[in-house]
Parts: sequence; structure tokens; C-alpha cells
Amino acid sequence: MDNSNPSTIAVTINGETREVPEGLTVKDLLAHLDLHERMVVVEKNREIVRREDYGGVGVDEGDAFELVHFVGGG
Amino acid sequence: MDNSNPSTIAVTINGETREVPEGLTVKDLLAHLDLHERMVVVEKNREIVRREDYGGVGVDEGDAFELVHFVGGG
Amino acid sequence: MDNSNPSTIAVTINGETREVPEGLTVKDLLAHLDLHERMVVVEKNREIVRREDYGGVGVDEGDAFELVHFVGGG
Amino acid sequence: MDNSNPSTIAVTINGETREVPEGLTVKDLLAHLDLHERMVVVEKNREIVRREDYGGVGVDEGDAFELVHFVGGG
Amino acid sequence: MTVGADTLAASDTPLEIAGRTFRSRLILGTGKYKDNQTMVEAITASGTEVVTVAVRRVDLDRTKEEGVLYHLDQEKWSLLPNTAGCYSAEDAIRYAQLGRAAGFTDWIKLEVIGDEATLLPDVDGLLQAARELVDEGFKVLAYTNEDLITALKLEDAGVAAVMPLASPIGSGLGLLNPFSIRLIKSRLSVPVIVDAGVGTASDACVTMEQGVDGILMNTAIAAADDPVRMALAMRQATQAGRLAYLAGRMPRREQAVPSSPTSGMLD
Amino acid sequence: MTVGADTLAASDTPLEIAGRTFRSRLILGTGKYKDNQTMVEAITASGTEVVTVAVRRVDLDRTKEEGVLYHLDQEKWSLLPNTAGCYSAEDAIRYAQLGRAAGFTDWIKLEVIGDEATLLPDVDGLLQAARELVDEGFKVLAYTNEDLITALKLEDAGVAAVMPLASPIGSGLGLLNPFSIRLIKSRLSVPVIVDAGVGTASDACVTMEQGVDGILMNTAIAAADDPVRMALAMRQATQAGRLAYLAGRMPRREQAVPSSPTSGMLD
Amino acid sequence: MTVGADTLAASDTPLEIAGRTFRSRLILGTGKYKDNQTMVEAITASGTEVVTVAVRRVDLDRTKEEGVLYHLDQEKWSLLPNTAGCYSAEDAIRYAQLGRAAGFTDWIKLEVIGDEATLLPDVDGLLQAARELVDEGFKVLAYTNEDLITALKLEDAGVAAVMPLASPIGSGLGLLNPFSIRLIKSRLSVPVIVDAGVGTASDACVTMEQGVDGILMNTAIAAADDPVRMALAMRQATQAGRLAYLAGRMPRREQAVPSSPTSGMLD
Amino acid sequence: MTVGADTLAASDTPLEIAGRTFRSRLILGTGKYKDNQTMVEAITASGTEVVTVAVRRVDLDRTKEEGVLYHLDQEKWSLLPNTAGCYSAEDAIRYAQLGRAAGFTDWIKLEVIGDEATLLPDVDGLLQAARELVDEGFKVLAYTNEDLITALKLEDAGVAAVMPLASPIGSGLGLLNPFSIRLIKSRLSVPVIVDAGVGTASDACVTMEQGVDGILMNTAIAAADDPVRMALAMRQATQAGRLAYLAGRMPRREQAVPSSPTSGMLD
Repeated sequence: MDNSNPSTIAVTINGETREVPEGLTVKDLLAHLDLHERMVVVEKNREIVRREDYGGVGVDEGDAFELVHFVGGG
Repeated sequence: MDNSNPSTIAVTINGETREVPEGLTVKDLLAHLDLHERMVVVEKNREIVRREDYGGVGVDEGDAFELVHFVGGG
Repeated sequence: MDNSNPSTIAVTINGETREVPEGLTVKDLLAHLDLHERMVVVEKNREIVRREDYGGVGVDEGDAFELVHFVGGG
Repeated sequence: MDNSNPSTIAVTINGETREVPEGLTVKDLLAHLDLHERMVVVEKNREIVRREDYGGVGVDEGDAFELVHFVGGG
Repeated sequence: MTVGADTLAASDTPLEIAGRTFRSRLILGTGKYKDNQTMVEAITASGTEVVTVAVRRVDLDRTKEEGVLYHLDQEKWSLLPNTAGCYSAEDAIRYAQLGRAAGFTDWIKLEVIGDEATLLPDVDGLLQAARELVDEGFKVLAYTNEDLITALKLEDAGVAAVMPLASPIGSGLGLLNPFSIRLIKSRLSVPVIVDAGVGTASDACVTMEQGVDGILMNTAIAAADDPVRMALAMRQATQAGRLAYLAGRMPRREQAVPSSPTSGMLD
Repeated sequence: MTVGADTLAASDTPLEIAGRTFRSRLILGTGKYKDNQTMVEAITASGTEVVTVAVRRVDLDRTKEEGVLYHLDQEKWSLLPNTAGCYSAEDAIRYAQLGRAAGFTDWIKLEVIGDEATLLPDVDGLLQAARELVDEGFKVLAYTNEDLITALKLEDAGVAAVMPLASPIGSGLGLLNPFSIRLIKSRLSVPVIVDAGVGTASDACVTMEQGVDGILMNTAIAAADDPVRMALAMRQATQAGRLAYLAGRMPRREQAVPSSPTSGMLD
Repeated sequence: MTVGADTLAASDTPLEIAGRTFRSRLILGTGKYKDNQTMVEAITASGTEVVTVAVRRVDLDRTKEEGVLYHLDQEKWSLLPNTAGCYSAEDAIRYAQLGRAAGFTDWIKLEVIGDEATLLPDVDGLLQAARELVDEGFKVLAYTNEDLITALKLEDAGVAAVMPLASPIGSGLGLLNPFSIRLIKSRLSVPVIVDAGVGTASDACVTMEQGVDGILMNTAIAAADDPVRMALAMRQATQAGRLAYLAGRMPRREQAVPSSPTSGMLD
Repeated sequence: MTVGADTLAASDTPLEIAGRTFRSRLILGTGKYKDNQTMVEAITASGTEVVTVAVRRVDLDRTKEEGVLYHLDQEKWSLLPNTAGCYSAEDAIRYAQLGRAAGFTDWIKLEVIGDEATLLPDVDGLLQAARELVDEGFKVLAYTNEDLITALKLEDAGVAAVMPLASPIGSGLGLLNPFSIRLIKSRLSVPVIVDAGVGTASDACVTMEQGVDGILMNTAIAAADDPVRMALAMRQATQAGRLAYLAGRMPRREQAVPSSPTSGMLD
């Protein structure tokens, strides 16, 4: 992703600190990370974000996100 | 079966002595006993009689016959 | 045991109501019931009475006693 | 053993051809081979030689001997 | 050579869990396959209608193809998310909620693990999590050990199915304790699905012969030399064990009994 | 829910005995059924292509319907006459000749019994009879015990199949000695068909998992509470055990191995 | 013909529980004997040094001889009171306190039963009671199931010994799950005494071969046709299993290996 | 801690073979020990009174110490020569005659081997040799397989003892087929000594519990990590299994039965 942009913020995604553009919604974040909404479940600061709220929930400095999906398992 | 007939002979069939008319062939005997040729194997005096010989092999006084067939078995 | 004595009190022993003479100690009670002190553990009103206290602990109207011992078990 | 002796004969012992002095008895042979009589059973030309006969049975050119004993086994 | 669907359907009642019915008594895991194609072929061959999946982080640096949903046609197979890898009730509840939030199902295969080496359940944490998740409206299928008492408490807690193990996860040791499994089945009303430990077809067959309602397996198929063929074997074995249980086996005898008539012998 | 014929056919090679091939690896006896209709339905459900029959005297005083041939469609099932009830090589040879004289087959299931209580074979008489019958051109399928040495001698004698027992005839004790059966299979070239002792589906499944070529059974089906359903179970179990053998089972481990990824857990 | 005490002593270390050492690895129950004399003879024959007793009400209407202490010489045998019959932590604690108040010992065989039909432990109540009794200074020997996780928690709670069952109390089904018992022993530091389920001598022998520290039994001896002879058998079997474990068994092989030399054969 | 000789003697009758009686029910082989001292110590620890030896050529090029007689005190142990390594009746008879000619005994452990990989007996050759040797006045102890019919023929041939295998020689697989061994014992009058296959103490114990008269073993002791300790274990296990058989085990039950009174509980 483009880190040259002066106006970025630091967030934690799946345990790693990442710089992302300022002012994103969760919906924007997934697009930014090139992830399909349907395939991912989002936890923001330990709270699950419902899919219908992706457009309304913002991404702020210091937020911690967990982006999970289903993998093969028994 | 009809034992009043004076001209009968005694033969052993499956271990039992029976009176049968004189002059029968094996073919006659099976008919006499109301048995289908196809379903029965005949042993005369410990020798197997081939089906094609039924018409030619006679039934004589004192002959011992074993008439066998297939039954359910494991 | 002697129930003719006018001055008896009612106590519960091992789930049964019994009349026993007034003014007994636990020590007296065991003797009264012809039980060896060494062989019995006494619970009075759900509290275990230590053997050395048998002489000092009284038996009063309405007390509930459990007198237990060891039996064969696996 | 001493093979320089001119008067030796060839016998087979336990599958190997060996030169032994002429004129030996079985008793002599065992001594010659430094074997205890008590510990060995002797078969000469496929016949067992009884221990009491060791002194009387001779060792001749071409004889085949099996000298066996007990070993550890299950 | 093979058995018609109607014949089999007529020979057994469907499996019912939480109000849904299934014709297959097999539930399959989707882990440990050498590739996704083999997984899909094996699942198809097994005839299962339910497959388990795990909840894990998206790997931001790898292709998004890794998600198992890209390979599983949800018309064919219902998803059963699990809480594998959770060592506390709290974690298991969190993973269950994430699994439900994916929007496919409110079913959860609940695992609360007590020990890393054996992956045996922590029954205390398991019961806590089961009670909480049932309150939250989940349909809980609870992986547990062979203990009847715990199984009874899980039923009291309102789980949709109790899933005792045959032997440890991934061990392939088969049904170590048929007695306990039979005992659990005899005392519970909810479905009993034996989960984990099956190693080969006869393990599945003998497990079903105990009268249980179904079997959940993963490694026995994924780690077979030929997973697709083994999936077919498991499907047949599970049906066979179920039918044998329903058919009622002959008595065992310590002496022989002829199968051919003893009369009618020749002189 | 069920498996297509082609799928199964593709998953296994046919069974070949004496130059004939069969898709089913089950051979069924026809004895001890409560009635002929149940027998026919069970045989049909089992998918077998070969059924055994016994040679006995016609009962001159009873209806001719008793003959089993009236009930067995020979287009569907090949007959395999047996010498059940014979206690000497001489008797067995006589019964074999009578069976062949019926004109249906030169195959014979050879039994030479050594003891009435156990119906165990007399291997000495068995070998004599086998050699004689092979000389006379019979295709001999020899019922024997679990002894490898006898099995090797039977193969040398030219039998078409060696048929060691799982446990005594009619006992339902299952496969008492898998080791010996595996051993026999590993050393013989002719087909090994396990004959007698199977009691329920898992017995058939575990027997096939030893790598043998087929199973012959009678009482396990005829004496089940529901013979037709058990026949279906046996068909599935036999296929399952065969496929599992071919598929190559996972290794047994005395420790657990997770079926879900251990990485990608949440913080 | 028999083995000297010194020989055996030299062949094994003593069993140590809560700081006390024992030469016998058997603990016997005193219940269910047909009479007290048989009980005493059987206990004597077994060589045990510890016997369990139950806490029950004095029967005020029966002879005082019923108390088991009248028959047990406390010079010979240490008493181990149990909490048999208790279905809650609270009850078990009460019985334990009564047992200790008798003044013979602060050891307690802790049972918290979860189900009347199976007498299986309620592990939740068991852990509560164990923690409380350890706090009160009891030496707790805890009867539990085959679950490793519970066994580990009992060890953490500070029990003196963990006592998993071989099979249900009084069932005589033997060691149903050697794997779990071996697993528990491999992970614990405190003594592991297998309690309940042993039915005959070979059960005791195979149990000790798993490496456990001892066995507690009652019914297998009391309900044998000849309890005294069975007690002797159990003593020998327990020693045998222990020694075999220490001796290190030969490897299993699926082929034969001659025990006599293959060389030195005659021509 | 240990059992007095008189106690044990009182608990069992002596073993009688060919008119001689023995207090030990163990017969030991002398092969495969790492050294002669270990062999002697193990034999001593086992309590056996009879040891087997093999007949082999004297090695003319090695020290005469190799002969086993140099190490075996014949006051303590009777010798039982074997015909190990013989693949025909003729060879076995020849070795038997050589063994007898050594002048120690007319007893012979008869082996006629049918296959090198499994060392299983050739029952045809075995029966021939047994009949011949019995005619020649030998006391024949015949190593055979698990076949009842062969065992009955050996008894008819006049052997002194029938010795069926537990599993192949040197395999350590234990008692593979208890049913067959029990069956043989139930039908024979001559002593039944189980020979070969025992791997550890519980194998010996469970074998004796089948009711057989004794056990012959070699590798299980010689190949243990600690042969002397294992010999002690085998001695105890054999006695334990015998005593348990005589004592009459408790019945198995699929439910629990309390060992403590259910009455007399507190309020």
C-alpha cells in the first residue's frame, strides 16, 4: 500500500501495526486491503462490527482490528 | 402309491425299502415318485446315473437308490 | 432403655426421635446407648463433638445427633 | 592336530573331511578331538553309537560321524 | 452392485439435529487435505451434508484464495464453524460469535481444549461456554470426552448434540472405549455424534454399531493415502454400522452351529 | 446419499476366482432362513453373485417345493454346492460328485469336518479330498482353519480359493485371529475368502481390511432380527473394508494432532 | 517355589504416598464379604497394608459387633476412610471430617459420585471437595475417571494420589482404556492408583504393566467364588505386572524368531 | 509381602506330566540369553523345574564350554531336549533319538516346522513323528498350532502333553486366540501347555486363566531388558493366572455395583 501519503494513521490489523489512509470506514479498509466483505468478519477493538455497519464505522488512529474468515478445519 | 399290483419289486430309496412296479427305468421311477428329472440327482448302488441315461437304466429287485437335490445350506 | 422415667427429653439420634433421660452428657448418652466411645464419632446439630469434649457437652431437648462409625466399604 | 603322521585316514566329522590317525576307536576319536564322552552323542554313518560301545567301534576310512551335544534352545 | 437411494432411505430414519434433518450420518472436517481439490472430491465422495470449518485471521500477505469458502458450494454443504484452538470458555465464545457473524449459520462445534499434547477437552470450561452460547441462541454441538456425567450436564445445558471422542483428535486409535460411548448413548436424548479418533472404516462401522447417531471425522480421510477412496469407505462403513445396529445382530455363541441341514444325509 | 455403481467399480478391481470375475466380494449361504422369501430378499439386498447350497436327500413324503432351486433364479446367482456334513474325504468326494452331477457347476465348496461340536475342518482329510477333486477337474473352494501351512498345501494342491474361518461356523464371534488371516493372505496367490464366524457388519469390515479377497457368510444374515437389512449392512461393510484397505489408512499415533490450523489465532 | 521377600524387595522400590512407604502396591476395600472372617483372611492373603472403610450410622438396634474395627488389627493395616455414597462436595467433606474425627488417620479416599447407575465421579464436585479438604490438611486420594485434564487439576489441587478407574465400580470389566491410564501416569508426578473395575488377576497384571503405582480393588476379591485364593492371585498379579513393567518387555514382532540356534544342524 | 511356599502349595495341585509332578507350571527355554550367567539366574528366578535344550553339532574349533550342560545343574532342572529346526518327521525323529541317546531323559519336545518365516508346525509331519516316537517309548510333548482337531489326534497318538502356541515363536504377540486355547483345554485329558508367543507377564496370566496346565516360554524372558526380573514376573504371573482360574472370577456386569453400603447414610 502507499505509505508516502502524508496523511495516514497507524492501526493494528491482525496483530500488526499498519499505516492506513486517514478517514476510512471499515468498508473502505476492506477495499483498501483488497478483501471481499462477504468473506471476512471484522472485530474492532474486541467488538464485532456487523456487516451492515461497515459503511458507518470509522477507522481511527490506534484502533485494533481482527479480520477473520473460515479456513479448513476439523 | 399303488402297492396292490401283484408284480412289484422291493428297492431301497433314500434308506427306506419301497415296493415299486416291476420293469421301471430310472426315468419311470422318478415319474412314479412325482419328481422332476431336472431337480434330482440319482445314485444307483453307489454309482451316479447320468441324466441322459435315465431312460436306459433299469430298476431291479434290491437296487439301492439315493435321490438327492439341493437344499438351503451355508 | 428405660422410658418409664418421668423426666426424659426428646432428641433425634440417627434420624429417629428418642426419649432419653434429662441432663446427660454426650459421654452419658453413649453409655446409655451401650456404645464404646472409641468406636463412635458424634455429630451434634451438624457439629462434630471432639472425643475429649464428650464429658462436657450436654444433651438437650431437640438436639439432633449423628452417631457414626466405620463399616466395611470399598 | 598332527597331520604329519603318514598313516592317517580321511573321515567326515560334522560335515567336514578330516585326517585322523589310523586304527582309532570312537573312544579314541573323542579323546583325539579333546571331547568329553559324557557330553557328546555320536552318530556313525547315520547310526547312533551307544556310549558303552565307544571302545569297541572303530573309525575307518570314509566313515561319516556326527558329534552332537545340547546347546541352549527354546 | 450398489444400493439404491430409496432402499437405504427406507432402511433408516434421517438424522435430526436442532430441527434439521440429514440423510448422511457423517460430518466431515475440512482440515489437513493436501489440496482443495482433493478436499472437495473427498467430501463429495463421503456423501456428507455438513462440513466443519475453523475461524482464523485473514493472511494479509497471501492470496485471498486461501479462504475455504471459495471451494465449498454452500448449496451442497452446510457449514459448521468450530472453536478449535481455544483453551478457555472466553476464547471459545469469542470464536463462536465471530463464526456466527460470518452470516452462514448459528451452529457451532464447541471445543474448549484443556491440554495441548492431547487436545482433550476442559469439561469445566466446556460447560461454561456451552451454557453461555445456548443462552445467546447458538445451536451448540459440543466436543467432549467419554464421561457420562459431563455428557448429561451438556444435555441439561441445552446443547443440540453431544460429541464424545472415540480417541484423541488425529490419533486414529479408533473406538477405545465402546462401553462408555454405549453408556452415553443409552442415557441421552439429544443426538450423540462420535467426534475424533476414527482411523479406518471398521472404526466407523463399530462406532455406529454402538447405536450412536453419527460420526464426525477429518484426519482419517485427509491423511489416508487415497483420501477420496477412504471417504467412500467411510460412507459405506457408517451406513453399514448403522444398518447392522438397526438390523439386530445374531447372538454370539462359543460353539458352532451348522448352516446346512444335519438331516437328509446319505447312507 | 448412495454411491453410484460406476464410482465403486472404478474404486476396486473385480474378484476373480477360477477364471470368473465378480463385482461383489460377498458369497452367501442359503441355510437357516425363516422362509424362502426372506432368503431371496436378503440375497438380493446383499448384492452377492454366488450362493452356496447343500446336497441332501429328496424327502419323498414332503412337497417338492422344498428344493432350493425353486427359489433361486440362476440367471442372477451362481450356485456353489458344498459338502457340509461330511466327516471324511471319501464322503466329501461323493457329495461333490453328486453336486456336480446336478449339471449346474463344477465348483465345490469343500468341507471335511473333524468334530461335530466345533465343525472345525480335518485338514488331513481336507487335503486328500482337495487333491482328488482337483484331479477330477473340480474348482475347489476349500473351507479350512487359520493354519498357514495347511493353506499353503491347499494352494499347492491346486484349489481355486482358500477359505479360512474367522471363527467357528455359526458362532458369530467375528475375526478372532486377524494376524493369521493377514499372514495367509500375504503368502498365497490364490484368492483368500474368509468363511464362517462373521457376526455383524464391523466383523466383515475389519476382515476385508486385512486384505483378503472376499467373505462367505450365512448365519450372520439369516439369524439377524432383520435379515434383509443386515444383508444390506454386510454389503456396505464388505465394500467399506475393501476400499479402506485399498485407500491405505492413516498411521496410528499415541498423541493428538490438530485438524485445524494452529496459526492465525487471534490476540 | 516361591519368591523370598528380600528378592522382591530388591526388585522394586516401595510405593510412597503422602510421605509413607508401602511394600504392597495393593489397597483393598472391606465391603461385600460374605463374613468378616473371610474378609480378614482375604486381606491377609493379599499382602495389602491399607484397607478402605466407609462411614455410616451406628445401627442402634443391632449388635455393636457390626463395626468393622472389631475385625481389623490396626497394627497390620492402615485405615483409609472413604466418602462413598456422597453426591456433592459438601456431603463428601462432611463424611471426610467424620472419618478423620474417628482419630485414626487424616487420609481420605475422596469420592463425589455423579450418577447412581454408574457411580461415575462428578469431576466438578470432586475438584471443589479436593481443594477444600487439602486446605483442611487432609491427605486426599481422589477417585476419578480416565480424564487426563481432571487428573492434572487434581494434582494441582494438591491431592496425595490420583485414582482413575479401570472401569465402573463393581463391574469387573477390567482395564477398558489402557491408553488413557498410561497417558495420565505419563503426565503426573503424584502416585497414580487405579481404582475400581478390576475383575480378575490378568486385569491387575495388565494394569500394573501400564506403569501405574498401585491398584485399589474390592469386589474382584470379595465376589470371587474363593475370595482368599483370589486375594493371593491379585497379590501375585500385581507384583508380576509391576516387575514386568520394570523389566522392560521384549518387542512385539509380526514374524517368528527361532529360540534355538539355526546353525549346527546335521547333514 | 511374599507368599509362603506352603500357602501356594495348598492353593493348587501339582502339575503332572507323564507320571512326574512339578510344583512350577512354567517350562523355560535356554536359548538367546546374552550370557550363561544371566540364563542361570533367570531360570533360577523363574522357579521352573524343567528347561528345554536343543541338539546341535559340537563345534570342533571352539571351546567345549559352549555346551549348555556345563551350566545347568541337573539336580535342579530336568532337561527337555527339543527338535527345533526340523522340517520333516524323519529329521525330528533323528534329533529325538540323539537327544535320548545323551542319556538324560526319554522326554522330547517335538517340533516339526512347516515354514521358516513363521515356524508354524506341519501338523501332518507332527502327527507322523508323534506316533513313531510314542511307539519308540518317548514321552512326547508336542508343539502344535491352535487347531483342536490336531490336538485331539495328538492325544489319540499318545503324547504326554499337547503344546499349542499362543502366537508365533519369538513374536511376543501374546495369546492371540484365547477361544481356541480354551476349547482345546476343554476337550483334552492330557496336560495342555501353551508354548510360544507369550511376550510379557499379563500374557502369561491371561493364558493361565484359560485353565491350561502350564506355559513354556523363552524369548519373553531372554529378550527382556532385564531377564532375571522378567523371570520373576513370569513366575508370579503364572501363579496368579492359575490361582485366579481356580478361585473363580466375579461376573462381568455392564453396570456399577457399590462396594460400600447404600444404607446408613446421614441426613
